[in-house]
Amino acid sequence: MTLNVAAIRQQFPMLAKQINGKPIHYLDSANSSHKPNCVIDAMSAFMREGYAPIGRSSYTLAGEASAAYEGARTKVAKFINARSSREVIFTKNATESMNLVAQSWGRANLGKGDAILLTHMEHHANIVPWQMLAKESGFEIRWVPLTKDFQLDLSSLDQLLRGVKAFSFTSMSNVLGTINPTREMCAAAHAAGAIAIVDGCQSVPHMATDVQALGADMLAFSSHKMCGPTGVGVLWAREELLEAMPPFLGGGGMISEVSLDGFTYAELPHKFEAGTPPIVEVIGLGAAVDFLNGIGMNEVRRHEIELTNYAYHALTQRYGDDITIHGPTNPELRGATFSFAFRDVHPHDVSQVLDQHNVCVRAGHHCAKPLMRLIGANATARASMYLYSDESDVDALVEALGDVSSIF
Amino acid sequence: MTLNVAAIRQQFPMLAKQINGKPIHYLDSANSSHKPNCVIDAMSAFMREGYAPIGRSSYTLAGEASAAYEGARTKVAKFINARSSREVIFTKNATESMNLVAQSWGRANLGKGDAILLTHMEHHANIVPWQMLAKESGFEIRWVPLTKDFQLDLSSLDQLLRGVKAFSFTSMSNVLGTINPTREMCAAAHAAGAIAIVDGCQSVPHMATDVQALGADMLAFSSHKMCGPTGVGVLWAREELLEAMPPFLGGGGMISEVSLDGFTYAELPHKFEAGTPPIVEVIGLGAAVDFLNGIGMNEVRRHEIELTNYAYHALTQRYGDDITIHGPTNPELRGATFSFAFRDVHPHDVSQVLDQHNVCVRAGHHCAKPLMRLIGANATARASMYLYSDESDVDALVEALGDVSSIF
Amino acid sequence: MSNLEDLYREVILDHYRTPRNRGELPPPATCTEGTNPLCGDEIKIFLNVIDGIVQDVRFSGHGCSISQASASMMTAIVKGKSLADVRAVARRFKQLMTIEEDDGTTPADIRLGDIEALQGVVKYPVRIKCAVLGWNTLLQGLNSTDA
Amino acid sequence: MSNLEDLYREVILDHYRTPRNRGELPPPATCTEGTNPLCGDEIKIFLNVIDGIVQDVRFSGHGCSISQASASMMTAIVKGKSLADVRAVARRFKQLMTIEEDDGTTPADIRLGDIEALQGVVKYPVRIKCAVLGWNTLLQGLNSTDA
Ligand SMILES: Cc1ncc(COP(=O)(O)O)c(C=O)c1O
Ligand SMILES: Cc1ncc(COP(=O)(O)O)c(C=O)c1O
Repeated sequence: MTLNVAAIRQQFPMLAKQINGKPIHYLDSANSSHKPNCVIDAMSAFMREGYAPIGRSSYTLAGEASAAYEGARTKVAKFINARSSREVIFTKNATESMNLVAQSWGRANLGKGDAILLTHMEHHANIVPWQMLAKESGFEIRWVPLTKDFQLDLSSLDQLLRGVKAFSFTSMSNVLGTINPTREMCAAAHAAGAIAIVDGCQSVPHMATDVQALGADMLAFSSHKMCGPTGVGVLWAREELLEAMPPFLGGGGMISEVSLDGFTYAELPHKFEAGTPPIVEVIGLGAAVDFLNGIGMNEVRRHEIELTNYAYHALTQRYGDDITIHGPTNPELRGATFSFAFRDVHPHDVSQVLDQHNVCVRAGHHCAKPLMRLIGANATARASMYLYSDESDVDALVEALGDVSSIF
Repeated sequence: MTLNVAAIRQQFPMLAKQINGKPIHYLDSANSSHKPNCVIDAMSAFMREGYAPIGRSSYTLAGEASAAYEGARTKVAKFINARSSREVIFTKNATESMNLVAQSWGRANLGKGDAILLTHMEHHANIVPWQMLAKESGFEIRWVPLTKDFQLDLSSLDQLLRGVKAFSFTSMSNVLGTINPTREMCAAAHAAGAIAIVDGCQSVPHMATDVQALGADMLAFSSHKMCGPTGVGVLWAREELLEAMPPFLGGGGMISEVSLDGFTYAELPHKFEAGTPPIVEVIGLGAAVDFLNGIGMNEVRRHEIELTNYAYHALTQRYGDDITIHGPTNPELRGATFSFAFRDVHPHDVSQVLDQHNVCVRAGHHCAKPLMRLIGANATARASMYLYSDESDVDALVEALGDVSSIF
Repeated sequence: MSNLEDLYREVILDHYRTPRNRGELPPPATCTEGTNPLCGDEIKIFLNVIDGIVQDVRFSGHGCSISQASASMMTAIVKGKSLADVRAVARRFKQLMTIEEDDGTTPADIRLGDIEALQGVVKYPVRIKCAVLGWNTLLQGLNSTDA
Repeated sequence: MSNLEDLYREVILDHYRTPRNRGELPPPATCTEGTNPLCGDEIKIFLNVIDGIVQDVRFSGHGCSISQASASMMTAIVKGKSLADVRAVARRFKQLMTIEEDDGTTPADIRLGDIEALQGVVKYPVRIKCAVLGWNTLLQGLNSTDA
């Protein structure tokens, strides 16, 4: 194994948890990841020793808290190689980030006769905000279809992009594990005069991200999927775009001037951070970034490729045609997220039996109903791994599936 | 003293902090409060022993986490005497709550020819979201003026309310400390056919709240001002109103069905909670509610009245005309929040000198610029207290102000 | 896995494998749809009510063993019953699932029979929604029939 | 309070109490407004530039001792200077405030004089914004004069 997973696991208290005297096998990291001690401790320590409101008061404690908060912003900016930390907006989750994009950029730029391009493998967070706005503004939503092997079918991309103002797509499917050619897709968008908006929820936690190298215009992701706390998400966007966008939420902290007649807004990034931000959570996200940097995102990716390989073989060798994995077979082209059908057993029942073995997988539509319809399933079971996952988790999954066979 | 403040203080690790070998005197609780150990520990413990995504996965851990999250919702509902926990929506802060109201209820209900009523003592969070929408929708914003003694001038309320669809006002000023007659104002709104929206940010943490007794239609408040974590706020609204309102943010968790053609949304309260919510923070807020209930909100209020009395006398007796307190003089009509001018010294300089004595006050416009303009100040210094504040904090403030006199 | 036997009792698996009253009914029978947004399960309940009596009932859709078995058992018990009795059975069932309290108003002679086997679901709170999906959809159908 | 003496040096308090060049200038002088959203401070800088030389400069507005003293000292030093020199002084000042790095391009003969007294502000990071408010507003004014 590339990573010293045993040492990593020791830093995650949840992974030491036992239920009914047996260890848990957490295979739901695409949904949300566990938190290492350093993140939990950074949050507690800040609340015990450094807590103060930020950006508003000027006493020493408040100044130090503001500096810690802005320091975390710098860490996040570096983590994705943003040009400037002014380009990093803290939201409550990636979903808010996408709604911000739709309501601010979209409302200002999309009207009747305009079009945006999404793909069939989007998460609801990159579908519903656009549908809500389209209902009001009347622009068209187009869709990139899938190939039979669960990739995006980019053969007609140039045609689909014709007249499109924004191409918004996921860099990695949360259902199929498919990793999309983000750099090429950004380039195609630009060639067509569209901006490229990347839903990075599933890729940012699992591989190195360089927004400049990708050529993206915007990137949304969530802290809670990358070892960080809940309650904070990120929207990165190129400064010129953010400068031109109207504010999204109004309130304290985002204004420059307010009178009875109207308001003017503050500079970036504050313009988009109305109200008291998730101060403690941003500090926690900073600690998560430090933690991931300490391990190395390339090492994380390599580990997950190895584990993907291991899992793929273990599952198919044991179960053959009884298991159908919805997703690319080449581990280099996918993340460590496996959606599967097991014989004709309903995923809810699969997950129930697995749960009896402390194997935690998600069963459902994974917030990607249009994709599920394409797959032809109402639901799938999904096992998803992270830097702390190892062969024992895979083995437990394989073993427990045997029990599904014996009950159903 | 009504409360055993010494015992309470011991539960707040930040209050034991020293700077330069001397204790801190935190007088910025109207901005944000410190967190007791039980809240910090509840969050840590949950991340160490119970963390799992909620509402989506069905294994035991996820089920337990969902139950804990929903349990916190029930606690919050009881804390404000909501009819049902379906009426409690978790947001990221009170500012998001107000934006939700403006963008969802407002966008659906306000157009040209319509009017809403605000007051001159509103926080930007209850001004800017309406101004943003009014710029698009063209409705009128009216304002309740102030009396000379820093109360709302309700003498023409019925006239101001004529034709108004919503009366949105703060239950307590974060600058003046003024407590508004919320129940009477809700009744007046209803008599005029308007709904009553209450910004409860400053009252919910400091006194018992009963939304049914108040007759309010909506109430917004923030966790971080009531001993809870950052990253979570609350919108309570009557179920009929929430049912009729369109969703605000779109994404996972808030839908019932999504296809390429559109979506239908989920039931309350999930309809308004798009994306992964601040799970850990909601658990922390639940712990904060338990903590406050353990002390008793009526006792908190009584303590703050006593402390207000003490502070008022201490400040005016020592400094006479050198200090101008912007706010009602009767402690029964105000909270323990004092905005003041000290001679002609700029509030920033006042706060700087106080900071040298570890006395933490906020200097600035307190996100209430229209009110500041009425007061005739660009900024004030503000000392604000909470259940953990005591006479020693007031004494330190009074003492440190002497130093302001000697420098300026 | 001894514990799961509580959930997946033989009678439940039997109804799952060989569902009763699976299918559709043509108009004038009513059709009501229900979904479980959590897992994507969908169910349709077809109802033929004449003179206040459930003359016929069918269900279709997809779902897990619990939702399918529960719907199958439900159709078996409500067929031929008066609307009042159906409502009473539904209430008793929701009491079994611990989502309604027994306030003593459900007639004592209302028995659930086989359906009692679903009691094991209560230990798996996330599955309760599966078990009641068909029932809630039925009740919705009855309400619109009444109106 | 010994520490504060570092911040509130006598020369600063002097400029605060008796500001130089406080007031306004009529057109054709330009007027540029700056605000500090954090504390609500507002400043206006009036500039009269002829043949690339700052002929006259005034400031008005409200603010704390640091922002007022800094603006006062600024007007005193830039009056009569060429635009290039004003920019160089501004850069040097921002270096003093640690918000720009000394890249060696500022001419060595540019001296700040009295203004060095503001160095103490650096220890109070939240006050740096107060100290640079006037300067940033001045630079904004120069840029619009150039254009
Ligand atoms: C009266 C009032 N309303 C609204 C807010 C906004 O709260 P938050 O910043 O938590 O969104 C505050 C606090 O800053 C407040 O005092
Ligand atoms: C691809 C993708 N996009 C968006 C989201 C939404 O993220 P969040 O729920 O943190 O807002 C998720 C995760 O649920 C995801 O996997």
